[in-house]
Amino acid sequence: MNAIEARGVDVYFGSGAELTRAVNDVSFEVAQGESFGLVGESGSGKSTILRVIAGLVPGWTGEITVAGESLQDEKRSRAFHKKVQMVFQDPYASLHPRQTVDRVLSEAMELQGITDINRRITRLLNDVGLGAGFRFRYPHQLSGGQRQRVAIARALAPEPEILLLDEPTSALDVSVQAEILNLLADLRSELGLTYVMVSHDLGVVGHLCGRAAVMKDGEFVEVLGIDAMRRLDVTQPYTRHLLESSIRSIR
Amino acid sequence: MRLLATVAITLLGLLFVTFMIGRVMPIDPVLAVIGERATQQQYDETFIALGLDKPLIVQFGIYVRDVLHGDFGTSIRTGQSVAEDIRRVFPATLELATLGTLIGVVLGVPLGVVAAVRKGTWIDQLARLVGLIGYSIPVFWLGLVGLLVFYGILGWVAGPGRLGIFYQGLVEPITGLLLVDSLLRGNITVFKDAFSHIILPASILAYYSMAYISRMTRSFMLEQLSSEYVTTARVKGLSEWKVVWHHAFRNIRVQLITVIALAYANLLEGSVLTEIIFAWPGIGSYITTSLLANDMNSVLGGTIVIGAIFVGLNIFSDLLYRFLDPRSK
Amino acid sequence: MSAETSLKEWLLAEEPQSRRQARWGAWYQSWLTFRSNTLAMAGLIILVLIILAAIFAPLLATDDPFAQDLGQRLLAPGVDGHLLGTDSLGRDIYSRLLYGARISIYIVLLVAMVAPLLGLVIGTIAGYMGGWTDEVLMRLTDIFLAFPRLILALAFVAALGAGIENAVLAISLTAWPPYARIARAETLTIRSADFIHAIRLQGAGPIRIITRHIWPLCISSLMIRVTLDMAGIILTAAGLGFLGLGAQPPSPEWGAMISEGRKYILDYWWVATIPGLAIFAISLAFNLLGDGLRDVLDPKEGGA
Amino acid sequence: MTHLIDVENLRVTFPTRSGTFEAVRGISFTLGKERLGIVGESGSGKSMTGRALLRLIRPPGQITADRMEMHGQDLLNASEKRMRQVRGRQMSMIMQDPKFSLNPVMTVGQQMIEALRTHEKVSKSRAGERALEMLDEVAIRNPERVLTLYPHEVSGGMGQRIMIAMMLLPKPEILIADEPTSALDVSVQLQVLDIMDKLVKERGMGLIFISHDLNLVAKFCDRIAVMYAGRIVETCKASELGRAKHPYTLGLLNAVPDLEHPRARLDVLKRDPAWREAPSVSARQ
Amino acid sequence: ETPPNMLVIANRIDDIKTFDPAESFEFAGADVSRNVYEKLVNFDPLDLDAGFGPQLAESWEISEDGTEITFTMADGHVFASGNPVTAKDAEFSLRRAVLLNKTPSFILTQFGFTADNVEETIVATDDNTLVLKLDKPYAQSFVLNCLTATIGGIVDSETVMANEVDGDMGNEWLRTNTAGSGPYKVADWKPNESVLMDLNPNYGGDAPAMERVIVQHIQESATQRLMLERGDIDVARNLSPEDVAGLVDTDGVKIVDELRGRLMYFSANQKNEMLADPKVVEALKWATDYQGMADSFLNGQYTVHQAFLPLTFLGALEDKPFTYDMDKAKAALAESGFADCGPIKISVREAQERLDIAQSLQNTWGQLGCDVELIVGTGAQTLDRYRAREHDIYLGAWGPDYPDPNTNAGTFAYNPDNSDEAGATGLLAWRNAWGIPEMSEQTLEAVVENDTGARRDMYLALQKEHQQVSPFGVMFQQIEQNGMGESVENFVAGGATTAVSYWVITK
Ligand SMILES: Nc1ncnc2c1ncn2[C@@H]1O[C@H](COP(=O)(O)OP(=O)(O)OP(=O)(O)O)[C@@H](O)[C@H]1O
Ligand SMILES: Nc1ncnc2c1ncn2[C@@H]1O[C@H](COP(=O)(O)OP(=O)(O)OP(=O)(O)O)[C@@H](O)[C@H]1O
Ligand SMILES: [Mg+2]
Ligand SMILES: [Mg+2]
Repeated sequence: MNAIEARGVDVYFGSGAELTRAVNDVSFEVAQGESFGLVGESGSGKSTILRVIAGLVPGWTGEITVAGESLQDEKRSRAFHKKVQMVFQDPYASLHPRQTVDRVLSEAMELQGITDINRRITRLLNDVGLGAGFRFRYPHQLSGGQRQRVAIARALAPEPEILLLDEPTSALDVSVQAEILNLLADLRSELGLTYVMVSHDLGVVGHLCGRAAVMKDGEFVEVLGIDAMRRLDVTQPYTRHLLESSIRSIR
Repeated sequence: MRLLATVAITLLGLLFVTFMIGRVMPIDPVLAVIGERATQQQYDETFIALGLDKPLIVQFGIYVRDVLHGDFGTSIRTGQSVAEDIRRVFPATLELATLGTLIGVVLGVPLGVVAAVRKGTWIDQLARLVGLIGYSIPVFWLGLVGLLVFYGILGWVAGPGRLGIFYQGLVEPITGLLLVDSLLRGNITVFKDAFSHIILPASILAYYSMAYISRMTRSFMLEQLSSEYVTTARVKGLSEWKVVWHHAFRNIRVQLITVIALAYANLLEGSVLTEIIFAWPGIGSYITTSLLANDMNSVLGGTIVIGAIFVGLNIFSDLLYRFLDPRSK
Repeated sequence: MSAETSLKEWLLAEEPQSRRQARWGAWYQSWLTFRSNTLAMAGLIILVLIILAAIFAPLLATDDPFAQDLGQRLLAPGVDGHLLGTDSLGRDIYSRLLYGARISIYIVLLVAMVAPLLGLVIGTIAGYMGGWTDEVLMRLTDIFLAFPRLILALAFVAALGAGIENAVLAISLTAWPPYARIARAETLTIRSADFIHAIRLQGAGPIRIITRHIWPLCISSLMIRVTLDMAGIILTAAGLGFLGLGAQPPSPEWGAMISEGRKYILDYWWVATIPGLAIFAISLAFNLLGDGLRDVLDPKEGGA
Repeated sequence: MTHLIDVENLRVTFPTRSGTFEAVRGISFTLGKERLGIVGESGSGKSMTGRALLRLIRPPGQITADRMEMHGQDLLNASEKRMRQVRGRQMSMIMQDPKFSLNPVMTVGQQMIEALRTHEKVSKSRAGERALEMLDEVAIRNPERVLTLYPHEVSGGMGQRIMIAMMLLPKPEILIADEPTSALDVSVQLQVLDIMDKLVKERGMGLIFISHDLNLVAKFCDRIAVMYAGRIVETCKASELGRAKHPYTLGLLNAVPDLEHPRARLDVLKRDPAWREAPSVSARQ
Repeated sequence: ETPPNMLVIANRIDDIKTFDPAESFEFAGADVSRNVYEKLVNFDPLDLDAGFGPQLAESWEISEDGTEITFTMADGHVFASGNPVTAKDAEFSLRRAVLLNKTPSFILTQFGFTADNVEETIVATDDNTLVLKLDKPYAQSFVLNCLTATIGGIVDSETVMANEVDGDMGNEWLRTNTAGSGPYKVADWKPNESVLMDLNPNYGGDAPAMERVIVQHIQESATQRLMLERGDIDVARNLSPEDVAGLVDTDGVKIVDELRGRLMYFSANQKNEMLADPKVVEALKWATDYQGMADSFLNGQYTVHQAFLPLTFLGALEDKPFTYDMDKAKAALAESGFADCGPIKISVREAQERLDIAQSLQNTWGQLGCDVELIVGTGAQTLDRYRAREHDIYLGAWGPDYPDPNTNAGTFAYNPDNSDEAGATGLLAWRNAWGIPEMSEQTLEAVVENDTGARRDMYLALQKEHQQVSPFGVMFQQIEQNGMGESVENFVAGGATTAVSYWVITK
């Protein structure tokens, strides 16, 4: 069974003259345990797709099924929240500035009706490589990488099956990025998670994903395996351009 | 179109709230008309004459209809039409508030800018102190003391009222603003006298708006001065003057206009105490006295006028915002 | 000595060991920021003094604040053991001032309880819900905003009857719209923040989000506004007192005292001026405090 | 030979509640007609170094140095008036983020013309022409239209190019580019870098290029200084980056995931407290 | 400084609603009216004690049965419009007052005039003769005194009717305009701001020295004082005792005291069980510090007075049986059924001197053991409660409506039907739920007593009893202290009986 299936998803923003089509007839599926990447230039609609799945975008059309549950509009069931979680791009904006790590995690667990909170928090913090010492810190006492770990811990709190990752490392230094990417890779193998990850850094996508969709102007230009990417084995000129400039900028 | 609808709804709501307050007040409007000695029969007659026997909602409907025709009813306190009354008292307040705001802006804006540029220096502290005092002194106290010192002891300014007694009626009103009218009519003596009367209350009001305006200016400027584009301007080698006025200040114009409009609206409605102390026949004291005499027609009329001005100023600053800020287009 | 250092260390610990320590530590950090602001500290000290004066009024007062002595009226400060003189009914101004502090603080507390709370509720609901809820609530706010404030307060007082509670209620009812606006603006920016999305993804409902996540963030800016407005509120209450609609005699409310004393301002200046100074002091204290709080709670305006 | 810039023991300090904070802790370097890259992780003091050169640290921040010279002239104690002549004309800086670095209420044209006319007595129309030429040089299509736009009406990539054009307009001898491409897309990034490269080569300016991307800097610059916690921990020729020894530099190099050379695990920096305390390496030549 | 031919007065005039004599019933309005409208009979400002004398009527005769008065009109009185004053105008004015039936109309209708009978009862038989037919043989002084009230002002019938709208008999027009034969006419009125009076060009009497009179509305006493000190005004009419004291030694300024008719009293609602106990009220009367107040915050502006007729009125009682005597008060209270005195609410309107008095009462009654609370409200609010008989204690002021003893007797000592249904809201006795059938009889008898000496004695007796048994505690009579420039002469505020007269003033 596929973890995620999307058919003909369209998203419009604004109205009248300002109407923009952010996502244009997008279809894809992600298998259980797979790691799926979304790449493309800024504004191509990558984040929007994740947000549609998460229920953060009103008024989209098309069909999406997540773990067998068909999604509608912005409404999401309790079960959905237990299965699907998201990590955001900016670790500085994704933690409540007035809440300690402890509070963030325990509220997430409370909402899922999880008992035994104390022990689990300790374990979660260990899982994301923070240790119990960070439990009672406020976000401003944490570095960007540490915050992103907290955000991941929060996403893991309900023990989800699917993680939506929206550029989880693009706000971080390369050195910190490496730590987070390693962590994500470890978690996936340990917990058997399904990832959908957005990034504009092909290196990052290549590191973590098996398959990726290339987006431009809200459309999927091409969906291809990472190996094919490496080989520059592509059909669309846009994909080729993207791959070339990315490789050139690094070397 | 949407804007118009919003304004209409706001004003109607304003009317409704005022009307209801007037009607639920446990004081009797009839008594305000007939006074202490009236008999029950006189009372009943007036009760019906004022339309108080009709259901509330009907009374409100009638009132709205009349207002739409520009008829605010008759003031039971002055016996004149409320529209007439307002036409008489409003210019007085307008003149006072306008001059007050002008002085407040002329002093407050530069003070705020300088305080922001020289943050932490003595001038900043001075501005802060001036502002704090402005925020903290009761206006009625300052007014009385001002009158005592500048009029009573020093005799630098004329006393209460808008105009010396002998000058009254010398200038045929055009706008109702004495300073403007006297100039338009070329009567310098009247202008001088009117100015001498207005300057003290206007300065006292100005002090309060200056305190507010300078404080807001300072905080807006601080925000701009710490922004990247100001650093960019410095990188270009611009002089400090240009950095401050051409770059930073340009960016706060819109916010500043909103603040000034608000300060202005506040003076228009909030000069009640000053008006009372300076025997200034303005709309604030008009509404207050009417209220105390339970003359609801006057209160309603005055409130609508002030509310409308408030809404008008809001729209005005909105429009200016669109005009001045390229981002809003 | 070691106890003190260890307390400090405990408070400033990089890695707090318990919720309590984390919370106290956070408070302590803010306190340190606040303490370094001299003017704000001055404000706080004045305020604390006023509060102490209010609490210990019975101990500090030299006379019964209500005891009249028509033979001892309008005495100058210092005469006959009346530290700040006497008023027109021969009451000791110093003692009245002390008891008046209670009323001022009462006013402050009452308004601070009502207006910002009302504004907070309305503003955050409007901001978070959006749509027609927002539309309706904001129209309501506009209406009350467009209303002449003092006049609305006057009308309320006239309707409810003169008296300090009604005056305060009236002021609160007129004071909430700006708070609602602030809260709404704040909510609009917060609502689309990722941490709100995150908690929504955890399955939290609107009520929880508003009360647990949005309110704590709005409160600081509201608190700043409230402290800065406090002076205005005290002055409005005093203004109502001046117009005779605030606190009622023989209450030693400061505004009412000025109002009573204004008749004598030309010959017995202290009768009106001393309560005037008291109002000035408390407003000043609140203003200084508000400025300081802004530096502490709202780094974007204060910082270097 | 006198260097374009010669800095010795530069420090930037900020007073904070818990004592003074040293953002830059005694670094030394020189700049000739070359491209010097400054790399380091976030917060390592790169931007502060750049700003210190132009004396743009706002009080209460403080700059101290044993020497801070340009063409042998002291900058540290120069008058503010003198600094204004230096800024823009002799030394200029491209800011990190075009979105915040352009004045939102002035058109692109106004800002560019102002940059030029501050230093050169030219007529407005002549300045306009020069601005057009310059925009053309940074590969902006339809420059006439762009001159009349407001900053919010241009995209990030365009904004960055406008910044570059604006700063190069008065022909400075030294340009400091503070992460000029980090806010941009990969494809736009390349374009911008190409343009800068071309201009620097043609005009023979001294360039200080600030970035956190070691690979990028290595490709683009002649010389590299690696900063860590306000100090320079290593300096080398760009071509010799492969021979870098400092574990921090190596760590940065290996932390980057690479599409072409997949690894199961990325190397993670193990920060050694000793790095922080080690004396600053001089990048003087 | 003010010009020699102009009189500038600072006064509180925000109570002016109308100048129409048929309607005007406020102090500031009366001040204007007296200088604009002449009456059939009137007071000489320079000799108020002489009582009424001829003005528009040069003489009058009473019929045998005492129910018909015939006035003969005097020559030489001319309205501002130039029309001569005739008996027709007088007929028109008095009928008009009855027909319009405004608040003060009772002053005339108490003689039996009604809208239905004015055609027969108020008749000008020719241009020179006016006949009034009364329903009873009232005391002559009573009738004529009433005609000196504002409502007795004679208006220019031609001018007024020319301005009639919808059968209002010119009421609308006369609210803001004047049409009288008095020395002045109103040239301009800005409510809450000023009244400007100019000479009536056709005035028949001696030309007044003041060609223009301006009354400016100045609320604050301190402000009035400053203006007076600076010479910006000639007369300040609302000076506080302290400001008066401050002005006494000022050069070029003098203070003129004048006894006015206004009384300050408290009254106890008889619906309140405790207050209905006469001993409780007596205790309260003993526990009031009359002299203390008069010597302190009321200093110079009120004199202790304890009877319902103001001094200078016919039959005014000068006795002051009550003093501040705590022992007597306590004794009286002990005798009552309420020895420990319950809570008392004093209704008082927001005005400084009343608040001061109320606070003093609160203080001294408090010493009796009473728990006194002040209920302060606007004038309308407190009055509303008073008329609804919902107060405990009302602290009020009362000014006579016309210069005859009946004006006060008829309200303090007259309440034939005390039922709620009677709704006699105009009567103070009714408002306090004080039913007094016998005393009401006596009051009625006094108005028809034509022998002045006998009438005086009747009122003296009435007041003596009233003083002791009534729930009214009359405390003070007002002394108006006007500050004015030293050169201002003949400023007469009107004594206890009438209003100010500008035409005799010189400076
Ligand atoms: N709430 C919104 N209202 C209006 N337009 C929106 C909204 N959110 C996104 N858009 C528009 O939708 C398009 C796609 O946005 P999206 O955030 O999905 O891009 P992205 O591929 O994630 O880009 P980036 O790499 O910059 O994050 C953009 O043109 C954006 O401007
Ligand atoms: N006004 C200030 N007060 C105190 N510390 C400051 C101030 N401005 C900057 N800093 C500190 O100085 C240090 C160096 O900052 P700088 O901006 O130079 O870093 P950077 O290397 O440019 O990082 P990035 O790659 O994130 O731009 C940082 O730790 C920063 O927190
Ligand atoms: Mg995105
Ligand atoms: Mg930087």
